[in-house]
Amino acid sequence: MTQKTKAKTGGANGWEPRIAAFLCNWCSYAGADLAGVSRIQYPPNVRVIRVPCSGRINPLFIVKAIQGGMDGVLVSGCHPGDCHYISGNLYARRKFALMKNLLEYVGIEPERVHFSWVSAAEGVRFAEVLTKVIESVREVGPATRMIKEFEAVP
Amino acid sequence: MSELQGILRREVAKLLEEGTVDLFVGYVDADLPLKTSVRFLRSPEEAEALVWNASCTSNPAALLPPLFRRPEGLRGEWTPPRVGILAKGCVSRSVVGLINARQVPRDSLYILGIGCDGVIDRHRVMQRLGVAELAEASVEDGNVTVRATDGTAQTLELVEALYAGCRVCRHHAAVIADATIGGEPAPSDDETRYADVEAFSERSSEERWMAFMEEISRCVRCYACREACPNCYCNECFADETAPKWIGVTTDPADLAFFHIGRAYHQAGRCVDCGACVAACPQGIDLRLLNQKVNQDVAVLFGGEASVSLEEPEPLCQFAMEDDQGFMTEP
Amino acid sequence: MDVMSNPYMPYPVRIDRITVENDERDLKTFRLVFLDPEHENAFDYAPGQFAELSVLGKGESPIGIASSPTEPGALLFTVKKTGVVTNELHNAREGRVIGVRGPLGNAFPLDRMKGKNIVIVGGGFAFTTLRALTTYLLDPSNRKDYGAITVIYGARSPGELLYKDELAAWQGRDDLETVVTVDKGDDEWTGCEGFVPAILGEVAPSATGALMVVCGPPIMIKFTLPVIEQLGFAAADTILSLEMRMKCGIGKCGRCNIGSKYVCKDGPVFTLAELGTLPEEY
Amino acid sequence: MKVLTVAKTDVPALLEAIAAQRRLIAPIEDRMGTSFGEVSDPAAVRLDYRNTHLSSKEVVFPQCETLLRFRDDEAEDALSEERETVLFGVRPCDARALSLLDRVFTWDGLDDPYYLRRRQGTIVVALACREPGPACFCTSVGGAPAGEAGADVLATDLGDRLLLQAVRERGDALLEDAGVGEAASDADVEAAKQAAESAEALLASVKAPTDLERLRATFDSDVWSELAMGCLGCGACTYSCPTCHCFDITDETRKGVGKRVRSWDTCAFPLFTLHGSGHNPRPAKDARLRQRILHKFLYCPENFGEVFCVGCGRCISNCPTGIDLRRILERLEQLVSAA
Repeated sequence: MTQKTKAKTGGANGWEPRIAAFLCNWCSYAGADLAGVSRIQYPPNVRVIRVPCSGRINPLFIVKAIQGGMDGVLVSGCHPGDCHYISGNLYARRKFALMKNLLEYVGIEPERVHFSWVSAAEGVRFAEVLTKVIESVREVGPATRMIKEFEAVP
Repeated sequence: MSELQGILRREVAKLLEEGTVDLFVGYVDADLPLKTSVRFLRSPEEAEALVWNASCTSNPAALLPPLFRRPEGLRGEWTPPRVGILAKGCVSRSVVGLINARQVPRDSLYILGIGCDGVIDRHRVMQRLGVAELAEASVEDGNVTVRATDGTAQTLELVEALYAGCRVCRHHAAVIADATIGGEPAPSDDETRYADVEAFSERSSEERWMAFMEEISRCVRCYACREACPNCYCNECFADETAPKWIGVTTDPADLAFFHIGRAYHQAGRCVDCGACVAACPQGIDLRLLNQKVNQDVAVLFGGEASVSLEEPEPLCQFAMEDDQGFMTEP
Repeated sequence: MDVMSNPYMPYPVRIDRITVENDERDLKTFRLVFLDPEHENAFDYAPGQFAELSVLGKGESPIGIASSPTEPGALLFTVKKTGVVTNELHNAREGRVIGVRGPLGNAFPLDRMKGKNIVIVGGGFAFTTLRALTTYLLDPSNRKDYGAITVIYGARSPGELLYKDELAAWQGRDDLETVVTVDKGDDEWTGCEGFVPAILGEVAPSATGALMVVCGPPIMIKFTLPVIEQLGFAAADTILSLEMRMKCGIGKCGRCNIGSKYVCKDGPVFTLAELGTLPEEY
Repeated sequence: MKVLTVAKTDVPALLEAIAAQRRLIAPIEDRMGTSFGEVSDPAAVRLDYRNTHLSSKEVVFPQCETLLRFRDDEAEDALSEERETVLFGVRPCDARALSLLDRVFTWDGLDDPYYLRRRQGTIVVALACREPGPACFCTSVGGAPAGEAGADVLATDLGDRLLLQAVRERGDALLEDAGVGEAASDADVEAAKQAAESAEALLASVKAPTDLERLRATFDSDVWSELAMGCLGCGACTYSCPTCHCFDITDETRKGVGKRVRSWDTCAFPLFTLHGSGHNPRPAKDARLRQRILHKFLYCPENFGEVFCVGCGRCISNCPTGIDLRRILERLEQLVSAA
């Protein structure tokens, strides 16, 4: 989808960022859940995808999400030392550092790609992280790089 | 060089003669300027064809994994072949990577290490000399000489003609070997290892995106880079998967970008900067610009270097509690 | 360009009815009705031919036509759920519009079959074009042109048999002999038990003045061919249908190339004698 | 048919006249040497090259081509009106390759409208070779450095001028229309003939197998696994080949809007023949290399009476591991003649 058509389908300000959030089942998803049951307000721009562990995230998911039209991606897992599978998040940390740098290097705006640690008890933190992510994506506007264009059809 | 070539031929003939290996993979002359062919030898007589020179650009380690896969449909006993490989520094590292990844068995390999002074990058020769073709070219006395259609000749110092990775190579000699021939050229202390990456990084995000897309827009999706790379041994590449379908098969810019980000990323902690992908690309895409970024990050962030030892796990197969996490988003 | 002159343009068709064929629910028969009657007229086919079923956004899949031209009004395709396109078809509902591109390939040699006894041997899910052939031969306007018809059809289990109602109807007719067998029956199964090659050997149709048509999974073909030879059928009188990966369906894209033949254009129907001249790459 | 000479200094004017009403595609220098591209500046056109590193087939058979566009369940074909195109300065091997592609795309009356629309709108001006490249072997596979197959005009570099010989009606009309140049003398035509002969003398002869019956018998030979040992299984050879024409058809879609695209594909990839069931008729790279070679040197001769190789040598110079088609052919010929 191009910037133009997006603007047309957007909200009052013309466009609202869309965020894909990959959350680990044991910590961050529970954190998001807690934010919900605690009635902590956070922006509704996020589509949550629950995964067993941040180590499960194939970094290509991030690229795919952006290519698929998401304006930003958040990956969140357990704090170091808290991984349900002991070290999944620590392997993941290396992978994410490299992917974030590579994407920035080839010119995908770094404002779109975020990683965070959120525990099951950190509902507030989850809302804060997400708010920050959305602000950051808002700064760079709708994603246009990596998006496939289609000609007009019947 | 020719003396070393003689030793190489004798050594390999002996290996085949004595049955130390069933097969030996090395380089033979190709009928084209500044090119060699990879050849698998079976008999001692064939060793006479082996060459060793600055045009030995391919990384024959890429051809090893299929040799150790049991032939499809075969029943009963099967013994993998014993394979000898001529290994300059980078090739030996690729072999280490393959052994570490359980793609080739150490026991079935005979690694004949050879000291390497670097190999020629044909595209670079063309660019540096401003010539459109390498119809006639040769290496003499430390110079690459290219003759044009009108008979005029141009020369370039061999060191200037080398693949960028060779000019900053730290592993001219094999990191593991069953035997070694040739000298051991000193490792480069060149600090410009990541110069291209740093120069590229200094440009704006927009400029980098444009430059990246411009560079890869030449891609024809032939996958020569992938197939020429010893690291790309996956049974099914993400680029070929249909469920999930990561990318289309077209040359749409979005497909090309995804492929090249994915390819470079999958080199993380594994690329040995051998230049095989760069030499293989029929379109002259500067794949090193991407590979080296990942290599630099692995070196800087994790202090690691891919495939230098059979004992040390590869950089992405380990972690440290204190790994950098400055990139993470804090509220 | 008109849809009828561009070989890459599918005809739009509506899924009129979906029938689940087997217990595993991975075989469904789709009854497809052309949106434009003119397209139906243009879609002039014969048993043995196939078509590309097209789901826009997913791709195309080459499927043998299970209906006979003697059943106008719709096309039948029995589709196994295996890949992206067939999965989408299996998830589709009645009423959805998809595309059909064809007819493609050659047909069973109907003219050559005239005046001959016909033995039809099928296994598993490969029975689709054999259903088309049998239905065609049984049509009142055609039946008199052909001699005795013997159909031998087998599947792994009773639940895996295609077209169960029709098989039952055929078994009740006296103008053809229908033998249905399963590898292993269940409590309710009262029919034949045994592998197709063995049953074929028992039924032992005469090769005199007869043609053999056989379609089935590779393993069945492998064990059936020796029986066919034993029964005295010449290679030139044994007719098979090949499966290959295909894309264009019109002999261009190279995918189904075997030797100098393109299965999509020169096949899928070949005699065993013809196959003998091709490299074994299928 | 017109036979003209155009002074080298007038070539830009000739190109300009041609480009006035048409798309002009010609060799232009780029980072990899010389490539075909749409010409915006006639001065940038190179006629002193040996060969381009990719072939000119892209002009009539693009790497990716939209067959149809769709929204939800409704499709329309994407056949577009093509501007008349002049492909100027292709080597005779590439021109001949177009005439071979024509055979495939019109085979048995099964016309491919997408190919034909481009091909019929393309006028080919071939440029005779004076100095063959190091991997060239056209004369060994039925071509010639000044061959006319597939060309509408044959151009020869005579030093200070180009000789332009119309060899088909379309070429004649093109030269008439361009209105640049003067009638050539017999001496010019003679000079071109001489040049062709001396170029031919420079070409090495490769002994390729021609006995189809015996070549067929190599199918089960071990020679294929021997030849394929160094093969990586990439598509560099087939994608740079001017006669390779295999393709894939895939759907690209986004929210119900999309297109059906055909893209180059190659028998070198395992996926090419992989069945949905998991069965692969050509599971190993020796079978795939054999397919590539036999398709060109056995199956096509059986179907079209012509070898589908024009001897351009691109597969040789582009092979990452230095596999040399000439050596493969010689090895096969050895085997065939020993049989």
